[in-house]
Amino acid sequence: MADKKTPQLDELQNGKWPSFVTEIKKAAVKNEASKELLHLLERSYEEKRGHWKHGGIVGVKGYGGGVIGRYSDLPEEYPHLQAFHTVRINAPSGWFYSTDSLRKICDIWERRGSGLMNLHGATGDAILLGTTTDQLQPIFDELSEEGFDLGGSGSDLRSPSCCVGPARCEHACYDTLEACYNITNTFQDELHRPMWPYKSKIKFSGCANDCTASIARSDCAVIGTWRDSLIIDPEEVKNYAASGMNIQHVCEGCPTEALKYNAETQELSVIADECSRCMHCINRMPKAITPGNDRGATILIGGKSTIVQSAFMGWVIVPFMKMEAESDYEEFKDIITRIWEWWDENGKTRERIGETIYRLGMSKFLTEVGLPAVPQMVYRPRANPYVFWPEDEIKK
Amino acid sequence: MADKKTPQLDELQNGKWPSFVTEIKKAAVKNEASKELLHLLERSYEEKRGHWKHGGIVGVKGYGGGVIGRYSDLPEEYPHLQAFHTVRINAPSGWFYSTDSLRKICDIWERRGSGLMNLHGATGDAILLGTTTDQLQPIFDELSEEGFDLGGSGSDLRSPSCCVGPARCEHACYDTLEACYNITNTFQDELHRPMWPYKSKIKFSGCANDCTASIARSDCAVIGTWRDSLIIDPEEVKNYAASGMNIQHVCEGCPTEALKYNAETQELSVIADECSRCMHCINRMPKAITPGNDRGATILIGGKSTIVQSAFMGWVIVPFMKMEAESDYEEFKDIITRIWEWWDENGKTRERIGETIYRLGMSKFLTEVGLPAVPQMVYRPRANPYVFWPEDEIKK
Amino acid sequence: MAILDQGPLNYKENIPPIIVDNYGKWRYHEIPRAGVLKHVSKTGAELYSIRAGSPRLVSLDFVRDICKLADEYCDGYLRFTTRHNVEFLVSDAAKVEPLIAALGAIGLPVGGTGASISNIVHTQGWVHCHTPATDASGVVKAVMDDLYEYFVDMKLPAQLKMSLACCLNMCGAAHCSDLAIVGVHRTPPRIDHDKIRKGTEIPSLVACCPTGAIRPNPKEKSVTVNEAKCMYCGNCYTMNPGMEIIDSQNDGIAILVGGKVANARTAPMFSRMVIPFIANNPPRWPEVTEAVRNIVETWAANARKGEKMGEWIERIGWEKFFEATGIEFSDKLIDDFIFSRETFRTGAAFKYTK
Amino acid sequence: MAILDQGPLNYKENIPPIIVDNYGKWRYHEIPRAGVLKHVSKTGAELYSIRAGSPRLVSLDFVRDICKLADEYCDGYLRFTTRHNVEFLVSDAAKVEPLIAALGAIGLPVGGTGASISNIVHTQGWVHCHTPATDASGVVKAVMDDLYEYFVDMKLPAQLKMSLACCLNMCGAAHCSDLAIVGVHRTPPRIDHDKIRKGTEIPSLVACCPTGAIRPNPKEKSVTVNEAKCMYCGNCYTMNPGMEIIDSQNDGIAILVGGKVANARTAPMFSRMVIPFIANNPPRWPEVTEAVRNIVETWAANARKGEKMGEWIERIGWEKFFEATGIEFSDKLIDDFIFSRETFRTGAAFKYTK
Ligand code: SRM
Ligand code: SRM
Ligand code: SRM
Ligand code: SRM
Ligand code: SF4
Ligand code: SF4
Ligand code: SF4
Ligand code: SF4
Ligand code: SF4
Ligand code: SF4
Ligand code: SF4
Ligand code: SF4
Repeated sequence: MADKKTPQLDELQNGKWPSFVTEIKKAAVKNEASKELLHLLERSYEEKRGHWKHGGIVGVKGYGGGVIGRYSDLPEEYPHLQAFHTVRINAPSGWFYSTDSLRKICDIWERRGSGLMNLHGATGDAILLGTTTDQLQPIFDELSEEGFDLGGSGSDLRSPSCCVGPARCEHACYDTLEACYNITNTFQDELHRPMWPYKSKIKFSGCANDCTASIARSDCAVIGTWRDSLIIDPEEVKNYAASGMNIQHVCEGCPTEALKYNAETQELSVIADECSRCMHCINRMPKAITPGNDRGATILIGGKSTIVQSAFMGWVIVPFMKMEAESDYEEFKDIITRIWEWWDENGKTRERIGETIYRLGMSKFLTEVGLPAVPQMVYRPRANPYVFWPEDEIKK
Repeated sequence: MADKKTPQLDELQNGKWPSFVTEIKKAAVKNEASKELLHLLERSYEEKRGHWKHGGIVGVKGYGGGVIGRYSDLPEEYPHLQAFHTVRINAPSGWFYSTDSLRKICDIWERRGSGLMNLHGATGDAILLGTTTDQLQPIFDELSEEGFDLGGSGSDLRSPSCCVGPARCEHACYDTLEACYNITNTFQDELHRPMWPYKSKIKFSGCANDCTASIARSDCAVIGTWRDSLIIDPEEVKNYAASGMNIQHVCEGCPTEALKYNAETQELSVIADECSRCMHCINRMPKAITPGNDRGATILIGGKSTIVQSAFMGWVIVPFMKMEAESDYEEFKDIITRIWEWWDENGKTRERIGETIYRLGMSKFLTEVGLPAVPQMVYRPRANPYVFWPEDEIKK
Repeated sequence: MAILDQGPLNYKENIPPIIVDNYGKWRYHEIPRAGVLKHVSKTGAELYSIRAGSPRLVSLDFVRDICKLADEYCDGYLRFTTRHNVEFLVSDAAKVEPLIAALGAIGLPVGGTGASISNIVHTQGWVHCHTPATDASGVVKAVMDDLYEYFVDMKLPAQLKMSLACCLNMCGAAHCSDLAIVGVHRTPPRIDHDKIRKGTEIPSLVACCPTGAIRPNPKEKSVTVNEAKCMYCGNCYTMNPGMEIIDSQNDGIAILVGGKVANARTAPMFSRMVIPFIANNPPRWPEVTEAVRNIVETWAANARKGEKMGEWIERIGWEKFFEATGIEFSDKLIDDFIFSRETFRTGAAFKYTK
Repeated sequence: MAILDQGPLNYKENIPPIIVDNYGKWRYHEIPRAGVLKHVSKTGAELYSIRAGSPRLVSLDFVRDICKLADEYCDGYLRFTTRHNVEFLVSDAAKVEPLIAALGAIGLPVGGTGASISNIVHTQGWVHCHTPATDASGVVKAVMDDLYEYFVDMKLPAQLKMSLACCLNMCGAAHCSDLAIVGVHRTPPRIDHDKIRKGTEIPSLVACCPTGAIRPNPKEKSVTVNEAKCMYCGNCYTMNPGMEIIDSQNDGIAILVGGKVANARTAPMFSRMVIPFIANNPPRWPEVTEAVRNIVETWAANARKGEKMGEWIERIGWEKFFEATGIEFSDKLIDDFIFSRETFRTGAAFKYTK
């Protein structure tokens, strides 16, 4: 393609924030498709509309997902963009990479794709952005050779992801990286071979700060918590007080009034039974307050974005479960498998699990999946009296 | 009917709370139907079920409502209960009666009915409980002669009601009794001749304490409020302080943090702009705090109980309107008439106005009824991006 | 012939002189004792309102009795409250105690003001309605007998407003009460095809079901009910007597708590179900009175001064309400209707319970 | 042939030695300056994480550049955050400043920690997707240029998490963000009957519409759209390319605010729409950047320390948010979808606004 002017995109090379236009231009130097992308994008900026068509079904052997097919609607003018598919690589837990690993991806992508990528996609995959249909299998073969595997796409399990957790965070209540790795490995079939009503996502956050936004962005959120009391170090409380921290103010932020400070004695105490483990006080005073010793996770189900029935946030279905030993993982896998099976049986096409439960009712879901109903599952009980009574509780 | 035993009901004559059984027995002395009622009710207590059938269409000339038809399902055994209709008398504003007025009702009812009544029904009517079909017209004629009129029933305007308001309450922000009387009189046609998709109720409360429960129990709630600042009497604040009241505690209950107390100077102040006029502080310190001078009412729409789409509470559609002069009432009548017309056109059978608005959308309702959208109407804006765009805001 | 559309009696002709004189001029009130409100006017006038409990379902004798008292003590006027109590408006302080004594003599308790339990707003029940799942007046009598001490005294943390509705139509407006007693059916309607064939508009009957459980049955020229979808609301029975919903074996009572309507401090709230079913046990419904007393007393023992039932529960968390009262939680209490989603706990912060 | 189902790289082989040694042993952290986290381990080890902003859509050169820095300063390891920033894990305090300088040299800003604006989670836009109503990277670049000072500094009341999604599919998960920029279509799909006739399962296409706007059109062997019912969600277009939803004249951006996901202090909240539409105005979308800055700075000027956007708004009331920002309220912001009822103000307590 001949060099054309791209005045609008050029403007986006100004300013202090690193520019994606500069990135496309760097790729364009070495790659014809990237060069065409630059011009196609300039055209989109002029016309205020995208120029991509629906993806057809493209993929790699043995998998149903992992690739998003993409075709330009102006193939004559942008021949290198006629097909411009993306490949999703399942990223390592916590998005930790050795530079070796990253360079291996680069080398393959340099030879076989546009040279552009997203680090990372919103679900957490490393996205190789733009290649042709014939390159898909070789790319996968070579990636595979180097130990990489593809991520999810279509109506399958999407690549699970996790927060940095114990690798770098003092708040982690379980090993998010290991849980994510272990569980992802178990569900490789679900991840690579779409077979459900719709997509399903899992995200692992080490504590209620929820740094993966799991409650909003995953059908199944695994959020770290503890079962005993948070732990207060009286010496560090005094240090904070000495440093001028307004500890009373920290207590005022406690949503349950569980945290009490005695300014005279500089003693901080907690009513463990009242604490909801919201993380607020721990966030404010990490040297003095830490999660309890009996740690595990809360499981929430149903999170997703807007399409179709409105955005949903996940809701509690298991208030606490241990997340340490292999047997704990097994228990989790057992629960989530039952849930998927129930959804597979009851869900409509393009209906996320949260929507299916909403449509059919939580109590049906709980009964059929075999989870006990507990008050922690709801903010408050029903306001209507429309209870369904099972036949066996009725007099004949 | 022969005297039978009523051991279950007799038991309900024990205990300190006044007994309805005693009342039925008193009526039974003079009236055969009441006597049968006693026995039919005893039978219900034995069988744990009611013995009334659906009401047929009964009524008085010129009206479609005001009477609830009722028939026993055991007419052979309880011949005086074969027909046992109730007559609803529209009660005076605030349920004030001269004993003369009450006695007039009694005299008519003694001659023409069971002698039992409800003072009052849950909507607010004086209910004459149980008479035969042939008595309905004479009862109405005689009541009418004495200045009484019937209340609503069926798909019409139900008898509006109001709190005691300025008659006996220092909080009243408008004249609930006069508003109720005036507006009820204007809508006599709507009250007596069912013509809507379903029933519609109006209740008038003089302030946000909402002593008529209007937000829950009426399709249109008119709740007194003010537009300027509440008024604080500094002397009375000091008196309260002297009496040992914990004024700081009153301030802590203020939901908007608008109320501030300086314990040193014993000065209480309000940030008028922040006050939501919830009534809390006024309730606690009625001698020292009163509603502002520029008084009026908030109009809410949509309240109702459970059947069918769940219980609804009314929501704000007019944050503030004056409620003093005849012209203010006119404005209210104009608005509620437009609302009824809209509902009449758009509502399905047995759909309350709140359900119709929920089904069709608030913005359609507001536009078509001609009310400006203001943020006071919602707790918070929409969480979904599913906006409908009118054609004239779209480029062609 | 009756005069049509003359409207209700004019309130102006039904208020006593002291109210005529002080209309809109009230300055403040005090509650000198339970059941007595003292309102002081800007004119200096003092009004004592004596609130007496009423069974609401009353005889002519009752009405004439209270009229007699009103003539004697209140210039011939009285009023009723939004909760069906009777209020005697006394302009002379000296008459207060004698009136209370006279009320006692005819068996009427004085109370229901301030931090007390007032009369229970209620409905018809077996006395007059065709759809009740329980009686109204009988349950009210049993509960008020049991909680009498809280009517005649003001020893609760705040006012407690109870309602009773004998079926899901909820004429008692139980949906926003501190404590609501609601009659519930628990079995699908039994169809009487003969009755339905008589002039039923089948499409309307089908359309009236909120869960879509009713389907046309062309063979019978009637309808069928998908029993698994029915949640016994009784709407079809209201529409059509051929959909018999009453089932004496399985009808009974549910308890809801925590609703309110006043805007003071917190916004109005719906009542929420905490006990899905208690069997009818007339004449005194002991399981109901016990459940109600347990909830009331647990609240009374734990709430802060001025904290209504719902405010207390929202502060401690509903999970703790179940722990504190010992009431069993079950999936029946989890919403599965239209607005269910808003009740699900979409957060990882909650309290554990035993 | 590729090995199937081998799963992602093992994280254990991709974490630097300092993390191997201190895995699960971290004791606390401090933020010595914007963009630098200092984590201290029980072992006494100190780790400095340098967080650098990234355009996310990057070239191989970019990746190799950061790898070079990681080799030089971080033992050959790095990571990415949940918001697509790059984190360099430095075990030697002395290397912190030089690394920051080296990042500056390749144009990468350091920041995004604590009470700052971090990178905007975003999506494909015109670069790669078929349904966008706006671009993603371009809007993000324009907004981040404009708010750059808030990335490199920690001068806000609390963290501010922004997201951008280029259509209602909301891949940016904008629905729970402090501030969300969302591409919106505003006209019903234009039907290409030819495309639809090609192998479309008409019943599924009809069923996919959340508002029931799509009806079969047997004459055309296709469908029709009831335009009055369509709210332009684009779900039908995702299902079928024959339902063309893109409309360059009318597509644009909506702004939502006040969402959060952390449980700290307050429960997670949805973002809520405050501006229903701003026309696309590339390359810099000045009306969008201005609207965003206005909201951010109004919050910054008025919120208490530690108070997130949504917490501030909930405290002052949404009506006051509109007053404070000067943003116009309109009926478009009032919900009319399934859960609308829960957003209506069912109370008489509110604040007035000018
Ligand atoms: C690449 C990515 C955006 C990005 O730039 O990062 C993306 C891109 C697309 N998403 Fe997404 N989604 C991406 C993360 C998300 C997220 C965020 C998340 O996972 O945390 C969401 C919101 C969370 C959720 O799952 O609800 C998301 C919600 C959707 C939806 C709506 C789903 C819903 O139930 O509401 C669709 C529509 C669909 O699936 O048909 C969708 C569909 C799409 C499609 C496949 C468009 C389509 O219908 O064919 C997009 C392909 C773009 C392209 O050509 O490259 N994408 N999508 C993200 C995946 C990269 C990765 O694997 O890491
Ligand atoms: C008498 C009364 C109960 C009482 O003992 O006080 C009553 C009695 C009946 N109500 Fe009611 N309702 C009464 C106040 C209420 C209230 C309370 C209120 O008005 O504050 C409500 C709840 C508020 C509301 O309007 O939603 C109420 C909600 C219903 C409903 C459900 C309406 C809904 O949309 O949810 C029905 C069902 C219907 O109309 O078909 C209903 C239907 C009935 C019927 C007519 C039963 C029927 O379907 O035929 C009852 C006749 C009983 C009888 O035979 O005497 N009644 N009804 C109340 C009217 C007396 C009066 O005029 O003063
Ligand atoms: C007489 C009556 C109005 C009427 O026109 O009949 C009335 C009268 C008064 N109410 Fe009320 N309220 C009356 C029903 C209500 C209701 C509705 C109901 O009971 O169904 C409510 C709403 C309750 C709710 O939120 O569910 C109600 C919520 C209030 C409140 C708010 C209490 C709160 O803190 O939430 C106050 C303020 C207070 O008590 O300090 C109040 C205050 C008052 C005052 C003090 C007003 C005044 O200054 O005169 C009156 C005496 C209260 C007392 O009994 O202690 N009134 N009041 C009603 C008496 C019913 C009864 O017989 O018990
Ligand atoms: C690196 C990262 C996790 C990861 O695996 O990548 C992370 C890391 C930390 N988070 Fe986070 N959070 C990260 C995304 C999030 C998210 C999700 C998001 O941004 O989409 C949230 C939820 C935000 C929300 O509620 O909408 C999040 C909510 C928090 C909170 C809760 C803040 C609050 O008061 O509401 C804390 C506690 C705090 O900051 O005191 C926290 C605290 C922390 C700490 C201090 C934890 C620790 O002790 O190491 C880390 C440094 C925070 C900082 O940047 O100041 N992190 N954190 C993510 C950085 C993203 C970025 O590049 O900016
Ligand atoms: S979610 Fe908790 S454990 Fe995970 S990174 Fe955030 S603060 Fe740390
Ligand atoms: S974790 Fe949250 S709820 Fe628990 S004591 Fe700390 S601030 Fe309070
Ligand atoms: S609603 Fe207000 S004005 Fe009316 S009686 Fe109650 S407190 Fe008084
Ligand atoms: S009326 Fe309510 S909001 Fe206003 S100052 Fe008093 S307590 Fe606060
Ligand atoms: S609640 Fe039901 S049973 Fe009771 S009076 Fe109302 S309609 Fe009749
Ligand atoms: S009782 Fe209610 S849910 Fe059951 S069939 Fe009748 S209308 Fe439908
Ligand atoms: S938000 Fe919409 S347009 Fe943007 S990437 Fe996702 S599906 Fe495509
Ligand atoms: S855009 Fe959405 S609402 Fe409109 S027709 Fe398509 S699916 Fe239906």
